Amino acid sequence: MVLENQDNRNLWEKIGDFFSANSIWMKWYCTGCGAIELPPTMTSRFDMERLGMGPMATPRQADVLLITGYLSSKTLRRVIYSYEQMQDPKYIVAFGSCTINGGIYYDSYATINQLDKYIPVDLYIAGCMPRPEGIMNAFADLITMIKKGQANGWRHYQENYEWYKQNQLDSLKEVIIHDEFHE
Amino acid sequence: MNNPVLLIVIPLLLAFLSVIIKKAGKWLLLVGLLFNTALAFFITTGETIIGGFAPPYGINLVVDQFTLVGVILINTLMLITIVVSFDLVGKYSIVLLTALAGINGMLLTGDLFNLFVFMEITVIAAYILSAQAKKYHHTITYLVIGSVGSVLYLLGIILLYNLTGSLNMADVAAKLPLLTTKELLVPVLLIFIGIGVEVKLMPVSGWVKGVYSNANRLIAPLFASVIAGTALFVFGKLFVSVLPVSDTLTLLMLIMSVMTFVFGEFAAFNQKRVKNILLYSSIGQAGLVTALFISGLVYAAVILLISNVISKLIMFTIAGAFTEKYETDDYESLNGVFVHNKFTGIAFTIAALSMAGIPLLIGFYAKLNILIGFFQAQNYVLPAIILLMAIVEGAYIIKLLLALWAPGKEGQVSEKSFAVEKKQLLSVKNTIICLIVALVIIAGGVLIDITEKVVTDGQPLLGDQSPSFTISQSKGGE
Amino acid sequence: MTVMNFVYGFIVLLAAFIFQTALTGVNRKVTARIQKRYGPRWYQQFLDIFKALRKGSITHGWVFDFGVIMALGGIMATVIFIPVAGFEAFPNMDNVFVISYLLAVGMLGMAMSAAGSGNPWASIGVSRALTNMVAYDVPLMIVIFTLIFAFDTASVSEIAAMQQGMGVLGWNAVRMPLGGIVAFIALFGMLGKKPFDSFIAPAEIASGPMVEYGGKHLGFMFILHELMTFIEVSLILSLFFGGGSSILVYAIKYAILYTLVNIISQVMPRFKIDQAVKFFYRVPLVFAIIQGLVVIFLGWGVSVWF
Amino acid sequence: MTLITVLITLLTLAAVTYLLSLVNSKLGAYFTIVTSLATIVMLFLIKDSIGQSYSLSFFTFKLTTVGWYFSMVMVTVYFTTAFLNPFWIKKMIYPAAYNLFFLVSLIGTIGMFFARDFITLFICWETVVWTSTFIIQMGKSRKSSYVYYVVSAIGSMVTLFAMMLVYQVSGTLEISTAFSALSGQPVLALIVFFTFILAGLSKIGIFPFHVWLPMAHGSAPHTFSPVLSGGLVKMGAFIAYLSVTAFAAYEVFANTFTIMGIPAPLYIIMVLGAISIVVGTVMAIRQDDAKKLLAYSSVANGGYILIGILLYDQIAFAGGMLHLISHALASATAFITIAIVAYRTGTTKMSELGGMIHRMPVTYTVYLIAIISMAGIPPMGGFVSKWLILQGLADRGLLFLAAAAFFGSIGSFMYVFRPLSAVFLGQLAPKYEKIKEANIMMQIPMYLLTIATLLVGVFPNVVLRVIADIQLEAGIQEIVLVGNTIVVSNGVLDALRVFIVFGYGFLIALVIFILRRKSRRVTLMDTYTSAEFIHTPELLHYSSNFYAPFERLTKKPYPVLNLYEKVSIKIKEIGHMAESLFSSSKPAITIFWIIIVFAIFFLGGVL
Repeated sequence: MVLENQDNRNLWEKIGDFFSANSIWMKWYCTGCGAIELPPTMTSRFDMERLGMGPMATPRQADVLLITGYLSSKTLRRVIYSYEQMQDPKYIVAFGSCTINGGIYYDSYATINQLDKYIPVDLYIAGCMPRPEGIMNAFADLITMIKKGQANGWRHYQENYEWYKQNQLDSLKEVIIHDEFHE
Repeated sequence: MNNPVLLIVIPLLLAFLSVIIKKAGKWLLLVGLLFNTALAFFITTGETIIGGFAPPYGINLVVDQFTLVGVILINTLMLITIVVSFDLVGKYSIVLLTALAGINGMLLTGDLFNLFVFMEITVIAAYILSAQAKKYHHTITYLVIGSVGSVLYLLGIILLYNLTGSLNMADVAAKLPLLTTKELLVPVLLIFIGIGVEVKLMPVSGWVKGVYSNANRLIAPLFASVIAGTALFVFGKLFVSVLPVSDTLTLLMLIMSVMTFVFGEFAAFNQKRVKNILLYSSIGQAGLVTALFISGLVYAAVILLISNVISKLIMFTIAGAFTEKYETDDYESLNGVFVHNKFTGIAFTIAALSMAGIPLLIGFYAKLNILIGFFQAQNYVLPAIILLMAIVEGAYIIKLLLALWAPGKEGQVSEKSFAVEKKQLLSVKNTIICLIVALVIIAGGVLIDITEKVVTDGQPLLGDQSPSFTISQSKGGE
Repeated sequence: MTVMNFVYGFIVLLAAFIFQTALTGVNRKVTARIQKRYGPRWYQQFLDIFKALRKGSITHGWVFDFGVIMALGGIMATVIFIPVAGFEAFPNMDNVFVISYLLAVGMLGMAMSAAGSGNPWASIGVSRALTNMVAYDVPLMIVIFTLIFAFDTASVSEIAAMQQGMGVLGWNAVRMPLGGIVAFIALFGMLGKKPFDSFIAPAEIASGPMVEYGGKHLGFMFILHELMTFIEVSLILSLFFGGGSSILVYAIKYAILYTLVNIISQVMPRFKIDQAVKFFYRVPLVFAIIQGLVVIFLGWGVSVWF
Repeated sequence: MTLITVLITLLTLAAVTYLLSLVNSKLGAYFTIVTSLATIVMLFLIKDSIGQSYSLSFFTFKLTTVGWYFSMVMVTVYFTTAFLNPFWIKKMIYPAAYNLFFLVSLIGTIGMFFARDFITLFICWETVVWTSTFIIQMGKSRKSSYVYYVVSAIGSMVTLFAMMLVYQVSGTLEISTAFSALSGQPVLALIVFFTFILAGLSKIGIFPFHVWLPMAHGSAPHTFSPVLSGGLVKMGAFIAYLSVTAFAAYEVFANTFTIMGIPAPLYIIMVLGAISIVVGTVMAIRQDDAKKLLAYSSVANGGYILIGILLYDQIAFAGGMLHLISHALASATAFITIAIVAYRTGTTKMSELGGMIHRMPVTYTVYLIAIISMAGIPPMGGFVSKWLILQGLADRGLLFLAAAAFFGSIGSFMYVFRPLSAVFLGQLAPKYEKIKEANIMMQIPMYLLTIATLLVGVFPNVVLRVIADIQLEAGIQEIVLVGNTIVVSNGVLDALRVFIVFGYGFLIALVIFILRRKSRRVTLMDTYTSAEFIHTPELLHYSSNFYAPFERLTKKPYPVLNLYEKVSIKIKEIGHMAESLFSSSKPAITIFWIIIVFAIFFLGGVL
């Protein structure tokens, strides 16, 4: 998957992206150890509100989904479900090496190794775990990407929906599960 | 031909005849009743001397407007009762004829001792009739209490005779003002209790429950409307025109009557069986009627009496039919019984609503007269009690009606399928008769000026001076 | 009623929105400073709203949309009726009951739309919001009732005008101190500030009524919230703190009042909703009734400051 | 056309309806619509002859503006509700009787409103009571019918006492003149006032007589609940009206102890009204059954009407009278919509319903408008009347009444929203997937009532002019109406302008909404669930214990309901005592009583 570099946005989209870049609301999925790095990022030490970012309660309201660590197949379902409930434009930032290659869980039968096979990740933050400085840096990058119109993961997801679905089904059998605990 | 004596003699004669011709008994009874009813409409007011001795030494029959109303009403009611339950008369025709004679005698006689005689005739007939239910225990109770009552009454008139030297009602009434309260205390009290047993005043009405609640379609209305009505008429006659007594005694009698009224209504509120409700309501209403008589509101009392006996006739007949067809008269087991017997139900409902004092029925007219009468007499406590009791009365009547009309448990919509099994309560003939009687209730309440004219014929009853409600009043005297 | 009235109305609407949104942004910065943070840009609130309007959105049926429109429409109509420093877009329409009940249209619309989303959190949030309203509104209305009785008018601008010319001593909050306290506390409830913010508790019921909103619906909700804040603060300002003789004075007083509320609320914990009801019916209600009795029977605070 | 002709025509039509119903009950039900429509037409025809008197047998009538107004309110409710009759008539156990009683109760109310003398008033009153009693029993509960009758009977019997007392004092039964005899006798006047107004209190459902409303409204046939709440309850308001006009309570009690310029007896009744506002509101919030909830809201609104009418001044009186019609319309509408929901789903329990808007949008919209009016939110009828009442209260400085009024009006947001949310909004249960919208015939009354509610809200002066006539007739200052504006001493209201500005705001919002990108339609179950997969719509529907925190606060046992039961039990106990003491089957006990009676009489007679 290659990030599109040519800028073919019209004026309205550019204005829109300006607003999107300067007001990013997050919904984070506290799956691993990475979530613990977010409170200091938000509070007075690093203060991410400077960038116009803030936490939101539900995926409907949020712009960016933070995946803060490894994902088991059980949680992947929820991540996909939450992601699909978000509104366009929407972005995903993945934390730590677990989301890139499985990290220390690379050979676990229950976790997935490569997140962007299932949902489009706009930005990875390397490290195990990334420090708040790293996170802040990543957010600044994300803002730049949005401004430039390069954070197009959600478009990719729409365009390659079958491919993503196939990957999801291969790994999970079904995304939205129906069993006696959920009926 | 329109000699009131015939009202007594003909039934007696027919009673003797029916001893001879046993098979014709039923028909003789019908003949006697028809004759009496017809004659009742033709007799005129006046005095009839029997035996040739002029009163106060001889016996006389006095027909005034009050008696006339009583005679017409009671004979008609008895005719209706017998016609409705003609199939149940059977071997009781002689007793019924005798009772008819006794009742007419009670109403007509102008002599205190003669009243005792006729009362005994009636009551003994009633003992026999009460035995029809085969609950002899209750009959014996009735017999003992009734006899005690009669004896007390007899003692009373003996004492009165001792004091006044007369047994003629008019004569006694004339001599009464010469006596002191203390002298009158014992005889009046004895007479009051003696009559009270028949009138069903509360502490001495122990027999009523046993007898009424087991009586059938024939006997129950006979007791509740015919005999009870007669007793009340006699009570009115005695305590309004013959023994108008002093304040203390009046007060005590009033308290007893009102107590009967209140307790009767309360007890009726507590009942589950239709007949029990009706019998306690009868007791209560009897208490109210006596209270009215004692207070001197004769017209109101008579209207209430009329409305009550007519209602009770219909209701006891139908209550009797309940026991006959469903072998119970517990209203909860008769849930929705009127679904299958709408016309019977309508007659029952009209009678019941009249009892509860719903407007445009005669019961309401009675209530209005009572209230106007009491207020005119500056009496505010009794109307308050009467109206409070009207709430209680309305409550148990509406509960009864709801149970009988609307089947289904609480929380379910009424449906026909919830009702008790379908059985015809009354034959077509009887239903029509009940409906006609119910129409009388409506007519009496709507055409109140005619009602007043029929009842009073323009003269005050027993010298009653209390006001009555007329159409012109509502128009503000236009 | 001419076209100009509608134009004025629109101007009021726009001014109110811009002013309050900017003020909200400033207050976010104030909040941040209280928390020893740098805080967002002062125009961050504008960015947030326009971003939300820009985003895509979902709908759960026509009532989900209709409720939002009705809510914003009702609130906008209310804003138009608010007298600002004596200026009214529609003269003689600033009846306090009209304003406080027209405000309810907005709330009803929002509640309806939220419940229409079919999300139980939204319904819980609405049920809490309505309960909260019953808590703060009764004491407040009693105080307002006292004002109407005292000044014999229900016009907000007239009540505001009557307080002017005497400096601070003319303010109703000073003339009727208990009533002022009640109004000030009720303002927290009206604005949904801590400690009375349990109906939007984000971590507890996922922001309550707002749970399903995203995109333009959420943008509408933000605009609605700014305008509602404007109405509520203006109402309290005009009724209890003397309004303003000129737009500038009005704006300054407004900003101070709002910021004060914000600062206080930042150091508050959160009441459970039944605790909020209990609190409002124990303290402010009693204060309001005492104030009412004092004004009605003793006449203190009506004509003169004693 | 005279009133007598009208009444006789109506009675004839009622009889015709009954006979038709015997042949075909549905036809008879359609005829109830025709008859009630005929009533409206005839009422308009007789409007010119206001002021004339008529008499028939012992009924006497006088055409008054107030009677006409009340009758119009009543007939409107009857007429619109009658549209539902054809659909329910098959479910009634006694269809013909239902149709008959439906119309007879209408005729009874009209007769009552035009009554010139007490007897006519009482007869018509009782006619309505027992016809409605028999209709209520066709519904779910016999007990409710019983309670309804008993509470009504308490009212009517006590009032009969007052009427007869007045008759005794004044010697006339004519309502307008009879009370004048009381002016010199304060104690008597006090007794008459409290006893006379009791019927009104019991009918309008004022605390502590409100117990019948939730029971009767909740379990009456669905087609009769709108009439009960929208119509029959207003009969009580008429009695309240009589107690301030014919009885002239303000003049009679002018010399008694006054509270804020209101004579103490009137103030006591108003406080009862205020209590019923609070009780009605609190209890309505706690209900799970939609009809019971609306019934309790009727209790609360009855309090407003009572306070308004009893204040008997320029502002609040007009408000009370206007609230009469706005609540009648709103309440009838709300009950009709709930009835239709019950017709389609078979239940009125809110916890069993949900998401009806997706199947019945028209019903939903109609209910929405009804509750906007009921909660007193502009631009509907309920707002103008509440505004007038509140302005009137503020003018007089009646703090405690106002506190109750505020609580009731804000609390009403809570209780009116609950059915909206629990019945119409939220998740649609799969078992209701197949249900349909109300059919055209059922929609007609909803449209009519909604338009009426809106008209009263936007052009209240049309109604207020009639009310001004009533005020003129009653001899108090008329409400000042300038064009479309209501002018009172402490405020002005132009409802049309409020409506237009609201429309303006709505338009702006709509334009912004349309200009933005179109939303994507998602299913109801596609909702935020904290990323949990839930497939059972019922579990995602929040409807039971809706106001759990508030309910916790008001959990204390509710004593008044038990009061009647306790009295009833006491009566039964006394009855049982009397029975066991005096009705023994043992003769000896009777003899014992004879001796006791003797003893008492001797003591009494000798002493």
